[in-house]
Amino acid sequence: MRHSRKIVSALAASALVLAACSSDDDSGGSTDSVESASSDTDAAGTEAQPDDSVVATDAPDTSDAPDGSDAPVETDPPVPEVQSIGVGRSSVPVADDYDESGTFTWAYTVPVTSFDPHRGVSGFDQNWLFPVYDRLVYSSPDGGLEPMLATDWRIVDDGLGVEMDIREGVVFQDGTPLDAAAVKANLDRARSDEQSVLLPVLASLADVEVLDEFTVKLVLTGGLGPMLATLADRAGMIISPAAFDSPDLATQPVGTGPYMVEENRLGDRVIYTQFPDYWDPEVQRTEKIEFRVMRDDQTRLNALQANEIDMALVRQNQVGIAEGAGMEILAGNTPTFYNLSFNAEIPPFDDADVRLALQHAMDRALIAEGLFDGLCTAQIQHWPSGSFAYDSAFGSGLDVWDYNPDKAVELLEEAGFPDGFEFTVIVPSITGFQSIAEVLQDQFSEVGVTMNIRVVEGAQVSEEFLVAKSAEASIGSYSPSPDPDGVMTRLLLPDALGNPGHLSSDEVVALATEAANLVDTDERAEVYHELTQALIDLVPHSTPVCMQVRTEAFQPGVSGLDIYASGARDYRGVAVGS
Amino acid sequence: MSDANNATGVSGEAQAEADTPEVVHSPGSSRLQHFVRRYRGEPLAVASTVIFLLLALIAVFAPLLAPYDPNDTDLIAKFTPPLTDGHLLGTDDLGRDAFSRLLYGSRITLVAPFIAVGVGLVLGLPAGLFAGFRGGWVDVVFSRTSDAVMALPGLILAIAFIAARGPGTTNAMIAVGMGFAPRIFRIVRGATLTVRGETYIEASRSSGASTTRLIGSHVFPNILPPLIVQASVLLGFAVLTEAGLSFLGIGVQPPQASWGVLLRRGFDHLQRASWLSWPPGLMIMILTLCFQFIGDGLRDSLGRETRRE
Amino acid sequence: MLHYLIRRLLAVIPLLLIVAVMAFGLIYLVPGDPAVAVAGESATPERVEEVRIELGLDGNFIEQFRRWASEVLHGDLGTSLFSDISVWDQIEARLPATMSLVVFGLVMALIVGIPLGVIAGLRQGTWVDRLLTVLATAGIAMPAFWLATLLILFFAVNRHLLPATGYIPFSESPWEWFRHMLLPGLAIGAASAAEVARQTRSGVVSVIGQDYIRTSRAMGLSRRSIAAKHVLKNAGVPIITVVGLQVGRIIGAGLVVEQMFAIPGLGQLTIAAVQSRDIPTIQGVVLVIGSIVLFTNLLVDVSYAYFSPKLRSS
Amino acid sequence: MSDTAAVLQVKDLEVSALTDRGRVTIAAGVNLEIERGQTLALVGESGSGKTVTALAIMGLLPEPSLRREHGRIELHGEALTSMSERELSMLRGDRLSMIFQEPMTSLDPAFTVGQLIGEVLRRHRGLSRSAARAKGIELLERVGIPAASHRINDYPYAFSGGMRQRVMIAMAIACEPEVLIADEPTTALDVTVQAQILELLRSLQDEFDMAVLLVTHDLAVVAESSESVAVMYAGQIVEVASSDDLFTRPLHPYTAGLVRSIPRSDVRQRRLDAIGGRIPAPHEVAVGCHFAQRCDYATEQCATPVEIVVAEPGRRVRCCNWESLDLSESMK
Repeated sequence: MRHSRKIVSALAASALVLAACSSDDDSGGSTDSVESASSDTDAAGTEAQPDDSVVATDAPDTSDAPDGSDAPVETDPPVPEVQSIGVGRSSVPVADDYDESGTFTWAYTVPVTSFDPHRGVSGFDQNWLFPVYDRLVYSSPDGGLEPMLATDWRIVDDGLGVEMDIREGVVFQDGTPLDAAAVKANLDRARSDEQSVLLPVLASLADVEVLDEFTVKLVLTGGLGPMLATLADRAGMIISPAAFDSPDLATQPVGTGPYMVEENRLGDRVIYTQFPDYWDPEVQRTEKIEFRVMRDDQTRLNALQANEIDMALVRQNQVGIAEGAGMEILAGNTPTFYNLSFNAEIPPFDDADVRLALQHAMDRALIAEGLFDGLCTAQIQHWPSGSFAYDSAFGSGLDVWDYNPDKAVELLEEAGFPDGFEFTVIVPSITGFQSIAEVLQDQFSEVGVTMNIRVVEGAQVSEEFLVAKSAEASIGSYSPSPDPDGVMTRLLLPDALGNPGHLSSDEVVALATEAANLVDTDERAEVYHELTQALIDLVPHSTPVCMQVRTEAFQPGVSGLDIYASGARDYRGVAVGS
Repeated sequence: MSDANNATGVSGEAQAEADTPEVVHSPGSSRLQHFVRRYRGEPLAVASTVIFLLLALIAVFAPLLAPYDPNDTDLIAKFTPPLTDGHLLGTDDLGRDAFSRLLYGSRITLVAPFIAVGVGLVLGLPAGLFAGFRGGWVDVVFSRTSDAVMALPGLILAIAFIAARGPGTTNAMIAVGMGFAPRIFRIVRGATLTVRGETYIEASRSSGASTTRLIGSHVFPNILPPLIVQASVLLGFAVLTEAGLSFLGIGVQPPQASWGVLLRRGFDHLQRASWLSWPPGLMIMILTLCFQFIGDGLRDSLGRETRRE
Repeated sequence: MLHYLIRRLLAVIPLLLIVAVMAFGLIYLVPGDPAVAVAGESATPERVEEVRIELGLDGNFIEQFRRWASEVLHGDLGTSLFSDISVWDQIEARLPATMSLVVFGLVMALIVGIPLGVIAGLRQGTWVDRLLTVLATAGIAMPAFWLATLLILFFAVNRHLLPATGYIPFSESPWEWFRHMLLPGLAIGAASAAEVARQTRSGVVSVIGQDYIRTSRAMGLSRRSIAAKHVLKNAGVPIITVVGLQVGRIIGAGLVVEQMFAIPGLGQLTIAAVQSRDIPTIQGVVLVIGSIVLFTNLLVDVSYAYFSPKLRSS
Repeated sequence: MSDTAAVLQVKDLEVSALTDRGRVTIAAGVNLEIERGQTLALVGESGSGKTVTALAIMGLLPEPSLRREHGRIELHGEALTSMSERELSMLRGDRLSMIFQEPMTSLDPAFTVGQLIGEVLRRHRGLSRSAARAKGIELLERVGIPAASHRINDYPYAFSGGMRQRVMIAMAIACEPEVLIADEPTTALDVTVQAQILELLRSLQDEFDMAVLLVTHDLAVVAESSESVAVMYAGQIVEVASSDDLFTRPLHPYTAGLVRSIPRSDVRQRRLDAIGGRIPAPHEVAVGCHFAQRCDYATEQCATPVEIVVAEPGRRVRCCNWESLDLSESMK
């Protein structure tokens, strides 16, 4: 069965059209549906956003292509500080006595599917690609966009063009020099090659012009903000043009990054070694890096305790054990949240009172505290507390939609359902989501609402809930880009892919559009605070249960770590103790 | 997990059909008493039968026996250790009573193997009779197909089937049943060939007995003993396969919970609540052992009476 | 002898063909029309047909299978749906780990299973026999992944005696390969050793009752040489048969154990493929595993000739 | 009983068997003697205990189903019954050998004939592999197997029943034993081959001056090849005599019955006589004379236990009325 590239992406796309609410994760035995960033469905330029679903804790990162609305024009946006969670630390400064010839060994849940950033169908590949490929723009831990291969950029043609100065003296790992022509070649390949999964992400990039040896100009049809953020991820990764057509690009990458792939053992581990002529040696603090594949949660914990690895993602229920075994914890908020979504066109979810009743029947605090041991922040706003859009005056909103079964019953009676009703929710076959479903099932039964659970694997959730629109409700997790506009365009606006029932209100649409077009963050914050209130009145079809917290455990000697607001797992500049 | 432990050869004529049944001629009723008398002489088998019947009763009356509703979550009281706050076996990660879930879990864990063996019988039995009686190319085709299917480990077959049809207990057990079919086919075919070779078959066939009557009166009684022995052994393997699939998260899907699922959930919290995994693990072993010993007991009491001089 | 070998070799070909048909047929088990599933619900009919051709699902079943089989014979098992890497490369990269597990499991089965089985067989009816039989039955009844966890907790996590995870290729460091394979080999090998012990016991018991054993005793041969030579060689057929069966059992058990030890074997590849419903990879795995087991069966068949000379000449 | 010339002596042997009715005696009070170069035939119907006696002599009774309760077995005065299994195994196949009834299953199919014979020679004579092979060929030729130098590499399946029996004999006489026990060696063979085997045994006996215990149920075999005969019935020896006396002047009614039932070509006979009734099962054996219930000459006295007595030098009989019976005329 000869598969041409086209089919691969097509199949990946259709089988796995992962809009907001689908989930994938990687915990052992769980579904590991892999999203693709490309989508054939041409719904309003939306794209399948790899979801950062989680099994009861923090899952692999997100930010495949953070396409939030146009990022603020200035180059250095305000720095949303990442709130500490009361567990571990959110960043670990570099120790001064680290072992320069050491090896940093990290265990991850999913293997790399391809080292070709333009064609890899998995939304998790970027973690494996970060050490090898530099990006044009660097998304710093606090979410800001800083120079990397592009030393500077200027907005031209009133927002429809960007001129970028390319860093000089940079060499690819195959010795060929980096110049504007190479950048153009990459961007052209990313947006023209039929097998590229980045087509929708770069849809608004019309042309790339080489102004001189180290300057390029990007001609856009709009969406300047998201474009810069996009160039901080896979779309911005620059491959050596000489390696474009090499058959083993998928297993032997050639980038400009600090480390080169020394050995790629399929499904087992990738061993990176220092790239001697790197332009920023200061971040090369270990001789080698080893990323290993360990699907099973218990296996990663065992490896940590047997100190065979330096660092790994751990689940909430493992944090205590890891600390008990002498590990240190890196924890931080992420923009990802668990959500229960309804198809607002299917009665009774078209009735706001019914939706409100269910909000009151849901005990968010108990779930966050009981199920996730506090490592999930119960709130109803759609953006993390670190985001400028977060209305701290409004706070978690647990007082507005408090856990009040009696009120829920009252509302149901008003809505004409004195003895409740029955509906079916589809849930991905991952233990974490099933736990939430089982708890909600129990909580809803208190108010007479019978929620039946149907478990399907990851890809099926979005297929049935968003495409076929046959499912009444779904439970999953949603991870937008740090920019709040991402949530609106892809989840809450009427034509958002994640809104099968197209539920919205004029006020919500107006405020969202206004916020997207503003530039100054404070001004945008004002509008988003109003938008939050408008959403409360609407009682949207999809609301967060709690905001996920990413937790990783590491051996005491490891330093130079950060939790990236974008959700990326970038270990740039990591160091290990002697 | 490749399975049955009788010494059926792998393929080709050279196999040592250690358990080709010897034809038993004595009349029905006395044979039953004879079997019961000999079976009672097998302590392990009798004990296993009692335990199995007990488990079956537990499964049937689980709702009455379970102290709590197995789906009642109580997140505050999660991971309570055994014998505290009225929880005999403690509570799981969602605060549900582990003992009640164990009782309810017995339902799937006991039913699933019978589905698998049922499917195995439905596929293997008729094919075995047909191949045994008809012989010729039919026999060759069926035998070679059964050898080919046996080349695939049970779990791989189940997973391939699930990959295509999607997870779930029924799909899993149908796939496992398909893996059992060849083993049942070989036994039935072997027995049919032996019986067909018997002279009295020729005699009754010549006297105009229809094939179905022949099968009913002569073949069936003789393939029953080895078939029952094989079935009980396969039940044991089905329990283990179900546990394996549940461990991989593609067998029994929540909200249903089998012992395999409980064992898996126990693993997920092994270091925090180690007691969670022991009860389901032990019950799986006990059930598998029951089927194994019942199989041994049946084989010894049903099998050929070897006359010692 | 050669005649026997050729006959056994030719007997494998139809089996391989049937396994291939089963592997290929998998795509038809996908609910609904595979081409539609691939092209997507909302795809246009032309699109669906285009996909049908691309997937090689056009024409009748025979043609499709012939085309697929010819590609397979040229070493092209198609491409995984979720990575640019071809199915064969994926499988080839994982074979060493799975084969290491098979080797370790078989060695366990041989050096533990056979001696225990012989001892139990020779001392039939004694407490030794009963103890070993119950032990073996328990060994079969214990889920491999439970045993694996206990081994990991005991040897690796609490005592750092042996690695808890990972696979080191033999070529890189034989000693490390051995250390990394010990626990998983033990976890997988236990059930196989139990199975072999049970079968060896029944083989020995049936041989001991034979007349020629009595003749050997009448000729004054020592108990040890009778057991080692005459009993074992004649019990060889059932023993080698059950040992051969272990290969399939071990690969099956590997599905679970590989995941616990993070060993990059065929099991891991299969699980990833089943969860993302990556049919081409599953087809490749089913074909390869089927071939491995059939090849082992062939070796077992051939070894029968060593054990029963009568076969050699037939 | 003079034991100067006796090679093998069995004194007061008793063997019990484990049945579902518990332990039962299946042979008792067995006394036998075989002299060098002589053949003693041990005759009886199946179930009379003759094979059990032979196995007891070799120490091959399969515990726990069959067990020697008591009795002494002496080879040249050495008590085999007090030897350890190791000592016994050194002796078996060297000074005391045995061949069995079923040639088809008595040879290990997985080894060549050369290996089978070689094993015995290497075990008892420590011969090297090549020496054992040469001696093996010689033995095969001696027992009448054609093209021995080629056939030595063949496996048992390539030999006929008769040929296999010859191979077994070759193994048994490899170390020129003092005593050879032959448990119904010809029963499974057809008549023509039977005679050849018996002739072979006879010639080997003369060559090595071997004592032979020939266990059989076929009186025709007895007549041809044995000097003296012991008749067993239901676990007891009921008569011992020279083979000539036995056929002409049987003293025990059972023996007489046996002799009468031989089809005789030299005498026209109406109908063959058969002994009524059947052999009692071990647990049904009477206290007195075991044959009483089937004996035409039974009297009350027969109900009491009867000992075997010396009727004449070299002749013994276990019948209380033997003197008053005149069985010879019925032989005419």
